[in-house]
Amino acid sequence: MHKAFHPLSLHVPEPGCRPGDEPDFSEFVIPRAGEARKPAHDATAQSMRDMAFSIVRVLNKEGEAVGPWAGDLAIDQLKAGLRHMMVLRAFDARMLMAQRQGKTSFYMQSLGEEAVSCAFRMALKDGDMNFPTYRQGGLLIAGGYPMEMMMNQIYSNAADPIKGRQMPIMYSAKDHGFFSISGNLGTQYIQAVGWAMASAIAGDTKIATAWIGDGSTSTSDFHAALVFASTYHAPVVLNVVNNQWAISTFQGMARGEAATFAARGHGFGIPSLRVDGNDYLAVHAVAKWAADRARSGLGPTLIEHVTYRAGGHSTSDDPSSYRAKGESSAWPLGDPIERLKTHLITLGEWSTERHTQAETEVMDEVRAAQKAAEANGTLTSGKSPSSRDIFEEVYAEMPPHLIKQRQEAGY
Amino acid sequence: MHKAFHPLSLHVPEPGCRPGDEPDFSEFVIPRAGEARKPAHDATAQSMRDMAFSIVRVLNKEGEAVGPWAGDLAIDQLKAGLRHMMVLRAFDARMLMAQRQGKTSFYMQSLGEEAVSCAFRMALKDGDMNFPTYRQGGLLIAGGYPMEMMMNQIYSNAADPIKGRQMPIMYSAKDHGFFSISGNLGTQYIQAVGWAMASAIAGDTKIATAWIGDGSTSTSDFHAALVFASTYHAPVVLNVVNNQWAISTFQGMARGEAATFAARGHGFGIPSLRVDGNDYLAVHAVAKWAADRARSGLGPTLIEHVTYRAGGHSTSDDPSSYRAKGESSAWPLGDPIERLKTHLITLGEWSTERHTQAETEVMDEVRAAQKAAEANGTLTSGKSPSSRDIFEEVYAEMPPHLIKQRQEAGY
Amino acid sequence: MRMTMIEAIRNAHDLAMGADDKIVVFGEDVGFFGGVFRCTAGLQEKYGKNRCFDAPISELGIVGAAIGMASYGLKPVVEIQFADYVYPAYDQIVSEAARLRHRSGGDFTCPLVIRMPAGGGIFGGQTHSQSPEALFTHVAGLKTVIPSNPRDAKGLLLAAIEDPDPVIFLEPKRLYNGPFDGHHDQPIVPWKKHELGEVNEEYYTTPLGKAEIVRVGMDVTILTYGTMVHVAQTAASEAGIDAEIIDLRTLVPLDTDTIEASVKKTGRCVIVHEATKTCGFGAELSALVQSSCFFHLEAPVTRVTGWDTPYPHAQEWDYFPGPARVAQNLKKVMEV
Amino acid sequence: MRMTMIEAIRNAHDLAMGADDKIVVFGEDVGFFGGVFRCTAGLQEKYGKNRCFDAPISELGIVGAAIGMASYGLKPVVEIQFADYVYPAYDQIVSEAARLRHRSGGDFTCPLVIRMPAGGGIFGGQTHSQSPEALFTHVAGLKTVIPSNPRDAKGLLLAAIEDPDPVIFLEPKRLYNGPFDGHHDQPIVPWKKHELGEVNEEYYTTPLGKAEIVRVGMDVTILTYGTMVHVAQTAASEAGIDAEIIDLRTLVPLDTDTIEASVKKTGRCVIVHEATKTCGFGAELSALVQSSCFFHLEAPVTRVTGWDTPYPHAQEWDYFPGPARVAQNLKKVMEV
Ligand SMILES: Cc1ncc(C[n+]2csc(CCOP(=O)(O)OP(=O)(O)O)c2C)c(N)n1
Ligand SMILES: Cc1ncc(C[n+]2csc(CCOP(=O)(O)OP(=O)(O)O)c2C)c(N)n1
Ligand SMILES: [Mg+2]
Ligand SMILES: [Mg+2]
Repeated sequence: MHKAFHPLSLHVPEPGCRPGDEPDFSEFVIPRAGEARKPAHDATAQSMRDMAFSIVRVLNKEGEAVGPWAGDLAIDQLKAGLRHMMVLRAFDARMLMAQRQGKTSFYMQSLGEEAVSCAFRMALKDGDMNFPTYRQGGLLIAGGYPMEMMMNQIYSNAADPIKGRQMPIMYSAKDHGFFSISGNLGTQYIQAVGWAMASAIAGDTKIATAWIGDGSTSTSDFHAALVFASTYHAPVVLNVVNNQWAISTFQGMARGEAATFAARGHGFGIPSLRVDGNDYLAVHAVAKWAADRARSGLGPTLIEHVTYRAGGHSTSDDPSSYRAKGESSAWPLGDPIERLKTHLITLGEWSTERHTQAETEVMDEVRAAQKAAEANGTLTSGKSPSSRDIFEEVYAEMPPHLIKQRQEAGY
Repeated sequence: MHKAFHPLSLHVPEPGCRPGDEPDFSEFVIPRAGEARKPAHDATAQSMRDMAFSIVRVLNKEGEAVGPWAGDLAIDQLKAGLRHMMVLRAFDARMLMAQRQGKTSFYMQSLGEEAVSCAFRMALKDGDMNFPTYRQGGLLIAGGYPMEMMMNQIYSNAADPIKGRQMPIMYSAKDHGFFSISGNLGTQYIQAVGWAMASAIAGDTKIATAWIGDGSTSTSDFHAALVFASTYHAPVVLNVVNNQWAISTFQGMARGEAATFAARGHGFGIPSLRVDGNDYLAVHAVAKWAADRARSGLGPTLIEHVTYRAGGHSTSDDPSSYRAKGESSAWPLGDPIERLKTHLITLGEWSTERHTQAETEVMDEVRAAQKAAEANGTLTSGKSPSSRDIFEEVYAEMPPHLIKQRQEAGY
Repeated sequence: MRMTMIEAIRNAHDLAMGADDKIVVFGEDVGFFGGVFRCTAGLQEKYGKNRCFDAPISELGIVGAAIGMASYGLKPVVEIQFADYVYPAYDQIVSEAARLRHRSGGDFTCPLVIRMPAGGGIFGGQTHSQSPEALFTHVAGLKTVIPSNPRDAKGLLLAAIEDPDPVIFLEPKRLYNGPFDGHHDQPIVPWKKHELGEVNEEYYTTPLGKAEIVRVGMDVTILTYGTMVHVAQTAASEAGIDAEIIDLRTLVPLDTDTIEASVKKTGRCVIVHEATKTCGFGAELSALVQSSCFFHLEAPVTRVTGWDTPYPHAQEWDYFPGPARVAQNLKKVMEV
Repeated sequence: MRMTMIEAIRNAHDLAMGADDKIVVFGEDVGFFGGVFRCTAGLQEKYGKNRCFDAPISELGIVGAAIGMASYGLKPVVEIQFADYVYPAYDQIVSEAARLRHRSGGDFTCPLVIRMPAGGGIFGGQTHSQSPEALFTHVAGLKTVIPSNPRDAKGLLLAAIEDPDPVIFLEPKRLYNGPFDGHHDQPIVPWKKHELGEVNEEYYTTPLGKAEIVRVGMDVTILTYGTMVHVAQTAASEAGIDAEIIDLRTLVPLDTDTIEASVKKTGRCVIVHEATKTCGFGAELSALVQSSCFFHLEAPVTRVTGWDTPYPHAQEWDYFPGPARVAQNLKKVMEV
């Protein structure tokens, strides 16, 4: 009665190209800038379903801002945005070098993804809380957090606000709306939802943002966050930064080569959309739209930022062993800084010369911060946090057994 | 620039009715029987998206089997199906009473959901493996597993195949394709996917089925299962039994009152559909369709079985304290046994008299099994498993420290 | 007023919520239904759905969301339906709640209480009987509390709620209704008829980190907590041994002073707990006692515990370290 | 042939997979990339994507799927990228893998190896440095193994793979390239220049449950495992103390005979591990030793461990129990 079945076999997703192959993004469908519609704030997930399969893009090839998502930002804001991204890139470059020079143990850069965190930050208000991963340093830079403080943390020096306790880039800056970064992937996602629920319980007007990488959407915390956000209509923006790669595995490993990360929201009735993560204007517009939704009591939004991790995963890996050479330059959404720069030039508000000059200024600024930070020490020389600090703040008050251990340790 | 925002507030889902309210299912949209189309086996998730929002139904009000999902089963199979459900219901009734009589510690029945497990089992082949929850005893009954063995387990008696180690209804029957039930909700879901992956790795033709309740879709294991099933195209059927209630919380608590449980599959590109869980023919047809997909190497399918938990959650709770009186009888999809009975009568293959007679036969059969089982003891009297058994099978070979502890225990 | 342990816990919630609107209570079935053990009954009605509500079946989600709420400035008190189901939340507890204050240099904190019914004695088999305290006491940054009677349950819970750090609050479910002493074939005395069921209706706290000597004795010190406090008392009486019994109440931070003073006095020490033996909290107690009281010990420190096996259903009373097993070990220790 | 510990582990995988096609290897980045520590490099190329493959970032998924595979009849050997990330899988390990054989009456079994790099010494801060062994040794149904050199790593891993039950296999990542002795300011000797880097290329197993005496001595017994085996050796030499050092290799089941014989001989016992002290595996060792060797002990059993705090980044060497701290405790114990 039953037909005969063939032996089964396991499907294991593999990226289109690996070292030695020619990079090929021809199957990556990129809608034209300006094409995506802008739904009303109270649109249902169902009514804007298509937007999880499209990409909101504002800047076209010519550098013009087009379509319904354009037009939010004044020239000064655009210039500030360009500056933030340039600072972040310069900061990354210097810190990468500092790590190579042995001044700290480790570093992770945001290269190629600068627009995502820098533009998003400008759509938030003071008091909102971000629950970031290690690749959203732009939230701090664009939010005006002192670079020197970031470096103090990276150097684990005597002025490190977290007292040398965590690895580099695991910042914490409550006053700047930046939650303490965890080394455990995903955990912050549901915490962000909890924070947002608390804001709602307290009758506050603040919102939370959650951040996660494409690879990390596989974690359990991602699911819990979607469940809780949808059940309690939490005022939270759920961001997935799809930079195409986890460490050595491509985004198809987490995505199952089907649907999109944004589409994960649909099963929960969460309005979801994708945005060109290398388009400062698009990210900002989408972020503002989602933040307004949350603030208006309309609940969560899921945003997939489509971008590309142009650098290595961290200073601990060499991407050339698992990625095709030239894949980064073949990436079809371009470079976020170049694109915003071109836009400003197109608008007649910027020039190559001013850009070069800005680069110098930015680098000087970063260098000055670095100098100031290094006066507080680096991981390997100069002033450092106290060894007593190991025992402090494990609890609010040190319990007897820790007092004893600290004495035993001789501090 | 920003408009003023009102204080936020927390949304907490609540069921439409609670004790004292009039049961009301008027907002529950029920498509007509026969209406749902039957996609090709290799249909994509995208192409059959609507089916996660509709309900596959075969039996209409008149008891006729209609539409493209009808027609699979011969009269004998229908009669066998009716018998299985009647046995399961009688079994439940007897065991519930046995628990009340103090013959065991606990019981959980499948009342109202008999079609789901009974019909599904008939779409599987020997060698396939089910990863059930505690409400799929029908997989065993319909699979021909001896009732007496189930009762031995429920009684934790001397013939209990799992040696008194687990609470009642935590069966394990490998030879009957029934994975050891866990008390921890959800864990079996990803294990089923792993088993299916193993079958694919081994080049086997067997498939796995995973079972989970509506409430338990919130667990982390549910997400992991969807991720792994979609990534590796595992030959597994992922079942969600939406019986409207977790313990005291309604399905909207896990679902966020939006989309459907079936729609959770879409974010993973998994073909997903809903079926009338009280319609034996519909469940069987959908199960067969999904099982064939898996066996043909087309990967996972997600099935939401829409049904109703007509009894209490377990013997430990009294549903009248959290559910409206009469909700069960107001449930619009009816009773699975009544519906199949009516169908057979409509076909001229059954009658009220034969049904009553069958009820007597079934009850005799169950009683006989119970008598046989009780000869092996109950939890509180007669023969019982050995106390030595506590120490056995913790490991394949008893390590020295357990030998020592067993000696200390005096066994 | 006489209360069961359930009523005492409910009363503690009520007083805390009344005093501080930052306190929110949630978990599976804790809202409308009031919890499967009824520990939160009435709270939703009194304080509203914003302050006491049901949660989806995700222990990870419950604890993860609570951490976020705590970092916002609320004080969540969450219920895990059974301690056996806490493991899905284990990562959030050990990697996040326990280390947030330390890792952020005090920038963020995590005042949070995680309540859960624990322990055996109710024919719950392997998934409704576990005593996982040692899995928390090993983790720096957590406090772990286990009351043994209604009076302490209330005071300790209120102290836990006031505490600025995450507290694991294990409730011996076998004690919810009365002081079970391990004689499962005898009816229990309900708390209403027991002096420790006498609970002051006012707000009070019982400090964390302070043990209580529940029976003064000269011959041997019994270190125990939770249900075993009652089992140990019965065992000592039945064995006719002049045991000093210490109810630890808080495992971290531990009241080492009280322990040391007692063992130095008696020269003998027996540790009793329900959890599996290997690496149980008894191991830590034994290590501490032999180190701090080495020259006073007249016999090896002895542990009476659950066996190193899963908790069985039918053989519950062969697994559970009841009064006979405790008494036998007390006698053995006295013979050295 | 001289091998690093990484090469020895890779070699063990290779031999096992060659001998038995039921063995499948997977985890995050273990396929194409060969693992972030390269322990599985080359396996995918040699055995195909069906036998060695990458997994999504879900430790729960990895272990949960592996349990399903094991119950089917395969033998999964999975990698958790860092032991610090095992907690999302904790429920699947303790509630499922550990109890499946027992709870199903032997109907289903769970032959499964869960490998993970553990321990500190690489400036990994609190999320790349943990030693969570005690969280597994407390759980009945699991075996826990920690090698201290390439020769044992290979033999123990092959024994773990042959074992019919779930085995937690902790790899001290600081030993991957050489026998780190805690002198972080000195270059390490690579395994290629160390005799324990000498690894037989053939298939061999090192039995689980057997400790090794790595240094014979008369004055004090040091019980240790993993990285601390090397630290302890250096500490003993530097302190000039005639210590007998036991590399436990397997924590559960434990080689109590070897431990007992040694402590009865020396009369003193120092336990050394990296993990936090409270309820660490040292607590169990201390409890066992004082109970079995009570009348032979001349000094309290002493534990030298990581502090009861999160593992810090900058202050790594103040946290890590290095040779100076071990030596100081050895001297103290000798003075009693
Ligand atoms: C729970 C957990 N598992 C594994 C790791 C190791 N790990 C660190 S980063 C990373 C890849 C993350 O990829 P993705 O989420 O895409 O973020 P991206 O680095 O691309 O920003 C992995 C596997 C971890 N930190 N935590
Ligand atoms: C991890 C875990 N959390 C909580 C529980 C307690 N519990 C047992 S059944 C249940 C409700 C399950 O509801 P659902 O998934 O809808 O299944 P149903 O009982 O309706 O078949 C709960 C909360 C558990 N067994 N495991
Ligand atoms: Mg990524
Ligand atoms: Mg249900």
